[in-house]
Amino acid sequence: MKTLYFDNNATTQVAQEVLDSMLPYFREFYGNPSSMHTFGGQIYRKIEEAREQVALLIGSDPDEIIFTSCGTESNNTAIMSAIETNPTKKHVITTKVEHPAVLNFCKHLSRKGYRVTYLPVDSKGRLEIDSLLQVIDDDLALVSIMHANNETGVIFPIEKIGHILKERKVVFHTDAVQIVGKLPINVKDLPVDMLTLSGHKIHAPKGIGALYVRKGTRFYPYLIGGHQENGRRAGTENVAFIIGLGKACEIAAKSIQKEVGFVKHLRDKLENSLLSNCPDASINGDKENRLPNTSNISFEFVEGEAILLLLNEYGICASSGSACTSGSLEPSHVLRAMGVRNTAIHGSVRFSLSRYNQEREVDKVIEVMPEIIKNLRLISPFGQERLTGKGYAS
Amino acid sequence: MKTLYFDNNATTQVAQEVLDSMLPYFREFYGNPSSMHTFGGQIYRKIEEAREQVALLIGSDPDEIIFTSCGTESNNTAIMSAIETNPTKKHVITTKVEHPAVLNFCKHLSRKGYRVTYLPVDSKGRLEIDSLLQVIDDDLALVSIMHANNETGVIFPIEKIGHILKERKVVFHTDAVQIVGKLPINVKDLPVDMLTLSGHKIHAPKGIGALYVRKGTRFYPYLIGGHQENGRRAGTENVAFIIGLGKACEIAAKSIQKEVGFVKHLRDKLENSLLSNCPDASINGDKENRLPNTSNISFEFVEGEAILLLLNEYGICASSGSACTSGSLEPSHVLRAMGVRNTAIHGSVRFSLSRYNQEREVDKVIEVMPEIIKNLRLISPFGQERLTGKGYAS
Amino acid sequence: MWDYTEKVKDHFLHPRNVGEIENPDAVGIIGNIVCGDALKLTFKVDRKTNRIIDVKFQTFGCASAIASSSVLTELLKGKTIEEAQKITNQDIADYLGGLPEEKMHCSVMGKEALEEAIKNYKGEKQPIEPQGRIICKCFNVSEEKIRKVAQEN
Ligand SMILES: Cc1ncc(COP(=O)(O)O)c(C=O)c1O
Ligand SMILES: Cc1ncc(COP(=O)(O)O)c(C=O)c1O
Ligand code: FES
Ligand code: FES
Repeated sequence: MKTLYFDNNATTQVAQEVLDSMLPYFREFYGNPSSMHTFGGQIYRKIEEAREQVALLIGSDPDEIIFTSCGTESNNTAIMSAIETNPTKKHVITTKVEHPAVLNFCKHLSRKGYRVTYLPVDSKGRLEIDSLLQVIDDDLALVSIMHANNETGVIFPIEKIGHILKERKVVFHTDAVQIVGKLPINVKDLPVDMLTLSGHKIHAPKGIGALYVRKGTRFYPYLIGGHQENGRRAGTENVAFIIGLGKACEIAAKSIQKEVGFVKHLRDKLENSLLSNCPDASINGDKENRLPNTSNISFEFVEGEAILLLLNEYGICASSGSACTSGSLEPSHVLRAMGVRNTAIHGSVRFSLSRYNQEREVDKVIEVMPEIIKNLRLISPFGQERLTGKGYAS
Repeated sequence: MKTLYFDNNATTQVAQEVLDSMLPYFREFYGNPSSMHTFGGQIYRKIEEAREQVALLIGSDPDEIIFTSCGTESNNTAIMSAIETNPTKKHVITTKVEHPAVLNFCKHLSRKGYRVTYLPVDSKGRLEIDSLLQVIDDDLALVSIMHANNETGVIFPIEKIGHILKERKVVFHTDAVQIVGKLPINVKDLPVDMLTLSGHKIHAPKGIGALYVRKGTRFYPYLIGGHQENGRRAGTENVAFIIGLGKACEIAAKSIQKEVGFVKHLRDKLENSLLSNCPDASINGDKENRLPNTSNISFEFVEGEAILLLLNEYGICASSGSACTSGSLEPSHVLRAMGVRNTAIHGSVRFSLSRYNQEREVDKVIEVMPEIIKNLRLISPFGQERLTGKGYAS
Repeated sequence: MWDYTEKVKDHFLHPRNVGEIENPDAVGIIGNIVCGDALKLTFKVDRKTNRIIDVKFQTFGCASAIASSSVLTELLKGKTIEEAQKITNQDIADYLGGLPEEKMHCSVMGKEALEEAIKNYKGEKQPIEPQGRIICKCFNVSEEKIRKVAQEN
């Protein structure tokens, strides 16, 4: 069965050009970039080329880029670096809707005696700048706020927040994993000190990430050992994936246009059609400020896991904020923070597209989804009540 | 020019079978193992298969294996886990000859107020168990001692040390990066609580590692975020490399025999010939307890970097403990700890072989090396004095 | 791996003027065997013209050190003592088309040996032993010297 992949916020297909760029580094040019001999040493220059490609995508200098093993490592590193370089400050501000790589790291800090403020969001997943202003204090080691949310695609006003924090000389990190490659960003205009990106969200492989650290930002490494990455990230370099990430960034810079044109067109078509053809469906998140590829829709009275499994029957891949789909049996913390009704959280489905999606794939989803929802509602007591007009509790 | 690769302790060529095993996971089976849909979910089982392959190589249970991004991360994780789970204990014991991934992490702990004891080694690089017994106390959070040294190949008596520590209920970690795949080890007989291995030393790619954590050992994750690796290592799994590491371990289990036979034969031939044909050359490290693939030879009165660059002219790759070859301009901390004379450290060259080396490659080194050393000594003032019988101070 | 220019490689692979002059007019020795590195510079001077007519070196050090020594001897040939005195380690590095930043200090040993040799020629001093704490373990460069070089560059 052909796979119809609508789960690109979870992970993406590696681009053919990316794979091609990496292949020589497994068996041909397999030397260690730290080596004295030409065979290894030449690899070092390839890594520096990749660093330039990544830098180009986000408008930074190459030496502001540190390669890491994933977005999670970049996030952990950024937060811990701010903590280590501000040893007297004990307050961290973040939001309630961050990725676990920030959220759980902050919980870890709480256990160590740090005060963490989790900023709320409104019903559309928007951050209220006021709530940030109210909690800024002199004890602040770091503010970490994501650029775009992985579940809803909602974009936070990082530029505005950055200006506020810059004025107050507070270290500011943003998790930009979901926005990089989807919308143009440029750290020249973005007053952030550190920025996280991850390869497997932009058609590079899983297991490579980068952290941008603005020149002049005090830095403390998280992985400690050898002198790799200019002493900022130890461990023998993942040469192949670094080169792949460079290539992916090069391609992304070119294909962002496609993302906001073609991909957004497909997403809108999918979304509008599902909303019109499935009753009691609604968008989660701010439609105005959203990634062009993401659509998070709640189908009331049905359960996300059930929807996903029925979609799976057609080879359609999507994801859900339903508790039943997560190992922890906790429903989406993002939708909960937005105050989405439990019945709606349960029935939430996220479609996330990429430049590799095709119109006929969208058409297929549009074709099967209304039937799936209808059938599940026939099974559901709430659906039944709804259908028979008895109403339902929330 | 053909590359004659004698730097396998630095990194290795990815095995063809390993590359083949990984390829489908970039563009075909690119799903996220955490996903609900079959497309992603099926990957999870592949990861579990790889975990079994790694476990098999070291005699552990699969669920005692955590995949990481490298040996450095495994080492950092092991040490930090012991620290986090023993919050009242402030003493760490390690050796003077560890890899920087342990050594520099211990220095980081010192800065945080921990007491670190660095055990000495003797002139042959051997650890004296007595020196360990003397410093064991009730404040001990962890002992971290490498299994085999990367520079000299010297093997430490981990089994013996483990029994001593087990009796005293001290957490024991060993960095086994250099021994895994070269000599058989089995955690059933090895009383260690945690053990580090790294992919790129055993013909898997750079950028994947594993940490063995014995069942019952209290554990605290180092990368914090999602629930991957059973909550023990966050970050989307490096699926391709995990599968590659599994394959590499499967192959290693079979080829260890070759290592102790064929590879040792080549190493011994190389070593014996160089020692006979180059005056004033000597082995660094205990010949009795040494990896079968490693030979660290000091050529007096000449400089390692110069030797490496001349070898490089023939495509021969090796490495040196000379300060001039390291970014930090510090000579090898391992050879220094052994009390090797400075002139000998300067002229140290490490040859490290693998199952892919061939007899005629060894013959080539044997052919060119005496001439290289002779020519460099002609340039060297000390060499001159030596040659002209004027003698030299030491 | 160091990024060496073709010039460095050339002078490393084919060092000029290797050896030791018999009955030299000047000897400059820098470094000692305990710390590891050394350069011995010997030259002959035409007493009438005050020009260096023959010069040889022996170096125990890295490729940069060997190439720097080789270039130094080339630069010295035919120069008067006064001209020779003006040669800096930057001149040596420039002649080589540059050295990696971390390797700049390797050209210092040449300059130091030259200074020692000139002092020796003038009868001011028997060479050997730089003063100050040795901070570069691979290389017998004194702290004082490094500061001086850092200012010059
Ligand atoms: C003994 C030892 N430990 C740890 C490491 C670090 O492994 P990695 O480069 O995968 O971080 C190495 C090699 O680099 C090593 O030789
Ligand atoms: C917003 C966000 N941050 C961080 C991450 C973590 O990245 P990685 O899986 O590369 O660790 C992800 C995705 O998993 C993400 O969506
Ligand atoms: S109903 Fe079974 S996990 Fe939610
Ligand atoms: S002699 Fe140049 S770095 Fe040692």
